[in-house]
Order: sequence, then C-alpha cells, then structure tokens
Amino acid sequence: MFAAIASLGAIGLLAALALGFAAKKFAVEVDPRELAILEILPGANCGACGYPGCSGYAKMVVNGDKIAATCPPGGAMVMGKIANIMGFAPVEIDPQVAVVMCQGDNQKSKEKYHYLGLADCQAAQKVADGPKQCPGGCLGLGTCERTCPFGAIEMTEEGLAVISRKKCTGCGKCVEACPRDVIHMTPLDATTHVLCNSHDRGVLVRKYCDIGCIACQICTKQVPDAYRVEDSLATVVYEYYDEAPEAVDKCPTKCIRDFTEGYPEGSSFADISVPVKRGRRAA
Amino acid sequence: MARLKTFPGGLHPPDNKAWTAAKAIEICPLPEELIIPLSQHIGAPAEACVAVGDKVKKGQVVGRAKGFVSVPVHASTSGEVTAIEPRPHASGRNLPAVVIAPDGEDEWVDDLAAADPEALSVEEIKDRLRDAGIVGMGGATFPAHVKLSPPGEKPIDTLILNGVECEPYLTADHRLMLETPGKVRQGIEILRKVLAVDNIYLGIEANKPDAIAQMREECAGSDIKVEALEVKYPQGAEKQLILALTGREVPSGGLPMDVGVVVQNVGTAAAIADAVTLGQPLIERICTVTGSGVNEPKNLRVRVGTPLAHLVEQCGGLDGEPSKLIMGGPMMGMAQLTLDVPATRGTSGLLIFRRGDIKVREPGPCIRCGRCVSACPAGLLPTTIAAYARLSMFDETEEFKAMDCIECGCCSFSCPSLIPLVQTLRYAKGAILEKRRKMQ
Amino acid sequence: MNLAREFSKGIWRENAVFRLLLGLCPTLAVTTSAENGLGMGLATTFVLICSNIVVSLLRKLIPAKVRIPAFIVIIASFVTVVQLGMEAYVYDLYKSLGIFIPLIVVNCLILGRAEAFASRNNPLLSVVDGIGMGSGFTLALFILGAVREILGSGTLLGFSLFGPGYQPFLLMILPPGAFITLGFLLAGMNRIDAIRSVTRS
Amino acid sequence: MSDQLYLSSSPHIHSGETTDKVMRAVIYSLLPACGVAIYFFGLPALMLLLVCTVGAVAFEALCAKLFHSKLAIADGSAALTGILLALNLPPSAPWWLALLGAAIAIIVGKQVYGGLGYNPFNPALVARVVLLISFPVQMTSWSAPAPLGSGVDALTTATPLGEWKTAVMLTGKLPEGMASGFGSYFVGNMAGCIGEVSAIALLLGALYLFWKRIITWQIPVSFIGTVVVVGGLFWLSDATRYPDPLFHLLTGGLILGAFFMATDMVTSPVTGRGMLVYGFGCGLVTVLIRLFGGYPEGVSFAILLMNAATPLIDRYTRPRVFGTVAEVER
Repeated sequence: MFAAIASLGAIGLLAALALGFAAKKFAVEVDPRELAILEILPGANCGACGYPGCSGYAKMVVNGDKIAATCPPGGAMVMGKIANIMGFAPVEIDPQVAVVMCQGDNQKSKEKYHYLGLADCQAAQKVADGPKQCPGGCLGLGTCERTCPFGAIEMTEEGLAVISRKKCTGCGKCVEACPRDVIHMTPLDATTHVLCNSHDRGVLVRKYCDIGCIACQICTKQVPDAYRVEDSLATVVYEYYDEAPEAVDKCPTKCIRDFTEGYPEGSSFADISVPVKRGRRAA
Repeated sequence: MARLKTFPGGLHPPDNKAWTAAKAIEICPLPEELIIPLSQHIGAPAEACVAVGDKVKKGQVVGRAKGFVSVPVHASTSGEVTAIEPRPHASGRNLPAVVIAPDGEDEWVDDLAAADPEALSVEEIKDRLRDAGIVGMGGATFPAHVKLSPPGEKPIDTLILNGVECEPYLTADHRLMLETPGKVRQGIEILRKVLAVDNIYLGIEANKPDAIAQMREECAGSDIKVEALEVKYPQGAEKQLILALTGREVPSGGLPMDVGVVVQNVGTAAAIADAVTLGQPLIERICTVTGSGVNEPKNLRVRVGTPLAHLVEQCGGLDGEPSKLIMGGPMMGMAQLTLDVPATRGTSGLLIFRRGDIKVREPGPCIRCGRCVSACPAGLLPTTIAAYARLSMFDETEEFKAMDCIECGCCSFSCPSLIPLVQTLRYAKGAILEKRRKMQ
Repeated sequence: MNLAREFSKGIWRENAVFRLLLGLCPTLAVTTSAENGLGMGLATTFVLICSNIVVSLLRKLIPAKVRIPAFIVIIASFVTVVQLGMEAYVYDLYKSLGIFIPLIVVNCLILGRAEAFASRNNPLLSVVDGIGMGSGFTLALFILGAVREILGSGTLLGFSLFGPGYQPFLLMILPPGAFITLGFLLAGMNRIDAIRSVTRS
Repeated sequence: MSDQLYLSSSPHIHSGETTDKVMRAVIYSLLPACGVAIYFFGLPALMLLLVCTVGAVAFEALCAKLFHSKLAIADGSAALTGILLALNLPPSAPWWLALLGAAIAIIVGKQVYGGLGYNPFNPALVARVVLLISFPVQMTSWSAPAPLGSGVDALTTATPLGEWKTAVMLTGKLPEGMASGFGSYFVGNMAGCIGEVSAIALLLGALYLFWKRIITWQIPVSFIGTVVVVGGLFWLSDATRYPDPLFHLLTGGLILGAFFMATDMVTSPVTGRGMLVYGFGCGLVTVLIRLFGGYPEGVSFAILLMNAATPLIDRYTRPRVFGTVAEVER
C-alpha cells in the first residue's frame, strides 16, 4: 500500500518537474484571436475572400489594422463575430447568391452538334464553342457542380445546373468555373430574375430556345425602372427588384421568373422539384 | 536488313491511305466564292488591308502581318472583295475573313519578283518567306521565317525535312514528293542556305517506297540523307522524328532548336521554293479529301479560301449522310461544324465519316490495362494524369509532366474504356498554363 | 431534455465505434464472441464513468498544461481496479480478454471523453455522458461480437444456433473478419442515416 | 446539317478494342481449361462453374441495384471473376461454398471498392483465400480425377504439392516416386483445383491471350522464371528435400496464376518494368510459401501480396518522360 503511494507519488513529482520545465522552455506564443476566428469561419477553404484558405483569412484579419475582405460564405453573422473578437466596427456585407441565368435544358434548347468526349463544360466549350446553339446557355455537363465547395449545385435530369439558395453562400467559385458565364451573382433579396444569358437577337433565340429572352421590351414597358434591355437581353435592375414581379406574367417566353412567394424546396428556379443525378458523368 | 529508325512508344492505326495514295493530284477549279480567313497561322491574325468592292489580283496581299510572329495573307485568285466579315472558321467560331468573288481571269499581280536564290542574302530570303506568308504546312502553321531565325545562342547544325505523313488517310505529302520532287529539292537547298547547315535528313515512312525512291533519285549525289522510317504513329511528330533520325532528344519543355535542329515539312519546302524563286505567295496547297463519306476520294491542289463543300463537290459529292467532318488527319485533326469552312494553309486533308461509322459509346472506368502507357511516345502515364485532372488536382498533373504531352492521340485511340484521355490531358495543360499565368 | 440528449448521443449520433471510430483496438481484437464484446464493453464503461466523474470533479483544479498526464493517471487507476476486480470474479473472461484489459488505459474513447466532455461539464452531465457513451460502446462491441460469433462459430453466447451441420465461417473470428464486419456495420448505419434524412426532408 | 454531326476533340478514330471485348477474350481463353475440368472431374466441375458464374453475375447486379450504379454486367468482368473463382476451387467443393465465394469475390473483393477498375486485389483470389482460411476442410479435400466415362468413383487424395509437403513435414525427405508422372500432370490428370490441373489447356488459352495482345510477356515470364530459378536453386542445394523446378512448374496453380490471375490488368502494374518486378515478387513469395510456409500452395497468397505492392511498384517504375534525363522520383 505504502509502496504504491510512494512510488506513484515520486514518479508524479519527477514527471511534474519535467513538465513544468518543458512548459517554460518550449512555450510558443499564438495569437488566441487567430484561433478564435478560425473556429468561427465556415472552414470550406473556398478562397472567396481572396486569401489562401480560412487560415490565411484569419491571419490577415489578425495582422491587419482593418478587415480588408469579407467572408461571403460566412455572411453577416460571421463578420459580426469577427468584428467582435477584433474590436472593429462590423463590416457591412450584402448577402449574395449565385443564380443560373438559363432555363434552356436539353429539352428546351437546341443542340449545335452532338458532343462526344470529356463530360466537362470547359472541355466541351473548346470544341467549336460548345454543343449548344445558344452561345450563352448552360451546357449542363456539371463543371460548376463539381466546383462548388458547399454542394449547393445539382444538375437536373435534363442537363441544367440548379443552385440551391439555401446552400449557396455566394463564394462565386461557380461563376469562375462556368466557361459560358451563365452564373451571375445576385442580391439575396432579389427574387425576380430574367433567366436567360443569350445576347443574340430575338429571331435567333426563338430558333434555338423555347424559353430564351427575345428582347421584346415588354418588361421595360411594363415596369420601366426594374428592367433594362441591353444588347438584346433583358436584365432586372436589382435596385428596384421589388417592382420587378409586375412584369412576370407579361413575358411572352416565360423567361422572367418570380419567387417572391418562396422558392421551390431545395432548388432555385427551374421547374424541377427533385434534381436527379445523371449516370453519365462517370467519366 | 537493318532495322528501320524509329522512336519508343506509338502504335499502328489502320492507315487507309490506299484510297488516295495512287491518285495523282488534281487541280481544284475555282469556287464561286473564296473565303480567306485573316487568321491562318499561329500568332497574331493579319489585318485586312483591302476594302469591300476593291478589285484584287491573285497573290495580292489582302491582310497585313501584325507583329513578328505573324504573316500576311493573300488573295488566291483575282476578283472583287465582296465582304470583310466573320465567317465560319476551322476553329469552330466565326472569325474575320476577306471574301472574294473570283472574276475567272485568275490574273497574277504584276510585281511578282522571280529571283535566283543563290544571289539573295539570307535576310532577303527570310523577308521573301514572310511576305509570301510561308507557314509550317504539316498542320501547326507556325510562321517559317520565325522558325528559321533561331536566337544566336542556339546554333543549328541539322535540318530535317518531314515527309513522314504518319496521320492515317492523308496522302498529300506523299503525292507532292512523288510528283514534284524537284520543288522539294529546291526548297531544301534554300533552307540549307538560310540555316547554313550541311547535315540534312529527309524522313519518310517506309509505307511510301515510291516516294522514297523518287526522293533518293532526286537527291542522288547530294549529301541529303533520305531515310526510310518505321511505319508507326506518331513518327511525324517533331520530337519523335528528331529522335529517330539523329538520336537527339529534345529536352522536356524545350524546342527542336535546343538540340540544334530545325524541322520543316516537305510541303513547306516546296512552298519555299515557289516563294523564293518565283516570288509566288502561299495561296494554294495539296489537300487529301477522303473518308467513307466521300464518293471519290482524291488529292486536290486547293486554293486557300476554297470552301470545303467545293472540295467535296470535286470528289463526287457526299456518299450518304456525313456524321463527322474532320479538317486534317483523324488523329490530330479538328472536327468541323460545317462545310462552309474554307481550306487554309494548314489544311492537309478533309476527312468525312459517314453516318454509322461513328459509334457512340459511354466511357467506362479505367481498368489499368496500361495500353496508354505503352503507346505514349512521350513516356507519360496518361491514365494517372487524367485521373488527377478529373479531380482538379492540377499540381499533380504538372508533377506527372502533363505539359510534355504532345497530344498525338495514341492514348485515347488505344483506351479500351474509351476514356477521352487526350482531351483530359489538354484540359489539364490549359489549367496548368492558367495557373502559371496567375502566378506571374 | 438535456440529460436524455447527453445519454442518447452515445448510442447512435456520436457512437464511439460507428461514428467517432474511437477505441478500435479492443473493438477489433476482442470481439471474437458476443460474450467477450460484452465483457470488454462493460469494463470500459465502468472505467469511463468513474474517470468522467473524477475528471469532472477535479476539472477546476487541474492546470490546463498538465491535464493529459493527470487524466491518464486517473484512468490508469480505475483500469487497474477493473483488472484486479475481473481477475477476482470473472477469471475466464479475464483470461480471454488478456492484454486488452490493461490496454483500456490508452483507449482513445476514455481519454477523449475526459478531454472533450468531463473536463468542461459538471459531474452530473459527465456521469450521464459516461453511461451513454459506455452503453453505445458496449452495444457496438456486443453486436460486432455477436455477428462474428454467429458466422464464425455458429453460436451466440455459447448456444449453438444452427445445429451440428453448420460449417463455421472461420474468417469471421480471425482478425480480417473484424474489419469486414465493422465495415459492413458502418455501411449499414450510414445507409439507415441516409434513408432517415431523406424521409425527414 | 450541323446538329446531326458529331464533334469531339481529336483523335477521331479508335482502335475498336473495348473493355467488354477484352473481358470476353479472357473468358474464351479459359474455355479449354473449363473443358478439361469438366472432362476430368465431371458434373461437380460443371456445377461449380455454373454456380460461380451465375452467382457472380447475380451479385454484381444486386450491388448495382443497391449502390444505384450503372448495371455493368454486360462488360463480362463479373462472369470472368466467377469463372476464375470456379477454376480455383477443389472439385469436391459444395455448391454453397461456390456461392459464398462468388458473393465474397464480387461484394468484398470488388464492389466495396467502387467496382471494376478500383479494386486493389484480384476479386477471385480474395474469395479463394477467404474460403481457404475459413473452410480449410472443404477447400483442401481433393478428389483424384475421374475422367468422364471411366466409371471410376471419385477418390479422395492429396495434391502433389500437398503430398510433398506432408512427406517433408513427417520425414524431411521427398516422397518415393515423386518424379514420375509429369506427362499426366501436363494434361491435367492429377488432384488439384479444377482449373489448375491441366497445363496444356491453360497454355492454349494463354497463347490465345498473347495472340490477342491482352497480356504481355513480362508478368508470366518473370513469375514462372523466378519460380523455376529460385525453386531450382533450392533443388540444387538439396535434391532430397526440395522438389525439382519442373514439379514446381506443373503442379499447383502456378500456370493458372501466372497467365490468368497475376496478369489481371486492374491489380497489376501498368508499365513493363513494373510488371517484371511484380512477376519477380510473385514468384519469390510463391516459392517461399511452398517450401517454408504452412500451406502447401502459395500462388494465391503471393499474387494478393503483390497486388498490395502494385501502387508502390507503379510509383517507382514510372516510365522515363521523353526529354528528361532521369525518371522523376517523388
């Protein structure tokens, strides 16, 4: 009994001395704020802030005298917390989401040719500018889906990218990845969009797409403030988005969509309720 | 018999050259409209220097060169400029072109300056080559005067003439060597003078014994070494050809001039002869029109700017409905959207497959059979690089030397899982270049 | 209720074996029969509960820098108690578990709970956490042991299930069988979760 | 017109060789061995072949359904796995053993890794080894061949390798009269797995594979070469204890393993040099297990062990990239 207590006590004492010595000798200074910020950040390392990963961003915030960039995925809440830790004034950010400005899936939009090869939009775009007649339409090969660090993009059965507004954090990775610039960043509040990305004249658009903007100007006549038609394509002026829904029913090709009443569950705009993965992306 | 010279890797696609190999070159008549793209070469596109409504003569400059790596483009017949506008181009886009309605006279410009190459200085010859718009006619269309002006620290001691024509189906260079060996010889002598080299090879694949015999006869008594090479694709790829003929290996990431070699296509040599001795610009070339979708495959002498549809007409029209149009050879050529695309200086062939010849099959998983590895003439692991590329791990693709891919197509050709390996590697190369650009 | 949640998380949501993949050494090594699994699980649970209580009680006294050695000492003490106890009362089980009883000291599960939970929460919550985590661990080991015993010996807790004609699937009671069984159980659990998340949404 | 055209990146032609053609060719190449198996071992062999093949295909389909992946039984890889597994079973194996083997091969050996092309180990061998470890009695009770029409009842006996091992274990000497009967070994008149007994049928199939360029010479040559050379060295050192190289060559699963199992594309190295190293490793481990291991036969274990080493071999035998001085080491 006594031997047990004595030996354990002696070993404990020796170990404690060694530990105390090591703690003094090898102590490393770490700014606790950096760790605290890193803990708050979403941790997707998406790079939307312009720094290499979340740790790069945290380092920048701690070392800078002001917050030089925002964390779009984190949004206002994370920015508020960071400002709290650092004692800065909260940084204003406009929450944004990405929207696929196209509804021309392979049922509604015509092919230019049959594409054979790597199932990737960027690769397909290099073969005679992509297999769709529409020069701006979604190619549907899922490059954005694979790029999205938050799993917010899914491809529909008919070959159209659909972005979940719930999951999208506005990091903008997909905008970079899309070779056709179909994906645009829009204010989170804006619920009405012209879902077309073709700058071709209306006659041409009618030929190759059932649901493209033909630049008929009806929307601008209806609500002059909220729409602008430039280069044969109507767009919503997002400063006046609350007026935009008035023109929705008037659009002859139904390419203006409004979801003020709420978005379809789990998806953004397309009329597809449950996006199903396609088998052929195996390659 | 001694073993024929060759390179490691490569494969033997069915060559299908018999369809046109014995057919003499025919002259393709004037089409109703010539579409002369301002971009027919690697480098800056030319700038139009005529206006709509202008009368032009054959050989007249219609587009001026912009910058050093650029060449002018010329009218390929006399007539009237009817439009300067974007037209379908081999790249699949609409690019600016000068459209000419021929007047039927086919009248040369007046100031063609014939000359004796012996009397010209090297610089004068290079100027003539540039003004004549001479580019590499094997398909790469790199301006010849640039290739012939290596920087001083890279001495050139060897000239290689590429008469290999390893692409299946094509017989344009074969017929050229057979029918106009003198022109080729003349071009070689001019190149000899420009580069001041005496070590000259002419490499021809052993499946063209008549061309080899013809060129040997032509070059008899000279120091030009006409070599028969093993029939293997891609024997005609620049680096592989240099290795086969000289035993030198162009270093990774390097150019032929790094090992003191300049390679020129035999077609280019013939064009050089015309440009220097007759002063004629490069306005026509030989093009093989072939494939299962053409009624009567032929070798044609084609003016630059002739729409492909016109070539097909000369070959008895389409046989059945086409399913694939390819400009160039089947291994490295570019698929075309329409026959409205004009032939350019680099159009060595037009290959048309009939409906049913193209089988559409889904790619499967890699079964690690290693066929791409043993076929790769660059010594790469195409399947590994492609796997990394699909995961967007481009640092790894770079480490596995994706940039050394010569895009010959051997891996995709041999892949039993039908994985588009070359396309994936090309994609990886694009991403690596993009990354390097960003780093700077 | 909070206590119920702390208890139930250990059974499914944060199950030590199937979710956190902690304590795999005993999990794979001793589960050749359901009885071994049960015994090991209970021994571990006992140590876990005791160490959680003590760590939780002492959490304000132990300096942060030396907390790991302190935890180890606490855990080791209880393991030694368990070892002596098992040797005294369940000698057969003690023999069949062998070296893996003293090895409970280095079971990540126990140290992990001490570090992640007990050192930050009050003794009551820590006890509940210990019971929940321990039950989950015991359950996992029991299931693993049961599957391996049924397939590998044709028995469950020593009772013959299929009669004498059964050809035992020996691989299942050999080490690879542990990995394969664990893999399939993990897959099954993920599958159930996936189905539940689909039906929920 | 253009919307009827196909466009793709170059190249525009293909060799025509596809995965399913490769698999089919390997299946054809195994037919002679299957025929000999049925001839020598009769209905049990036929039953094993059927159960394994049908079972493998069925489990493949089941997995495709469970994992929501594309049904890929048309590529023939599952059927091939089934046939190879059957050829690796003893003639007296019961039907449930074959079925269980098919399940292990397809589910544990292949599908859990992601299906064709992703499995690190040869699925048929995984199944064989699992069965061998789990059911040693059923997997090692051999019946002597009873050629069709011979009217002889199946007799339980030992394989030549087993006979040798037992003799050496007991007496430290080669059994009497072991050197005789190589001729009948060659055609397959000996005890063993149904597919490994007939060297001549296997070689016939192997020739077909060489002709079709499905397999290259590196793996079989270095595998068999190593076994013969290393086995021969031991024989030379002590001919009373170690069997001669020809015995090594003709008995057991060496020929089946070297030509059909080790050459499995998915689990062997991709470069020629890598294949040589891999074959050497297979050969060495085989001899060591045969001469010094607990089991009389080591081909399956050797191949599985080298399967595990394949990624490593691939890493160190990368081909020299054109224009670089030395190979790139990582």
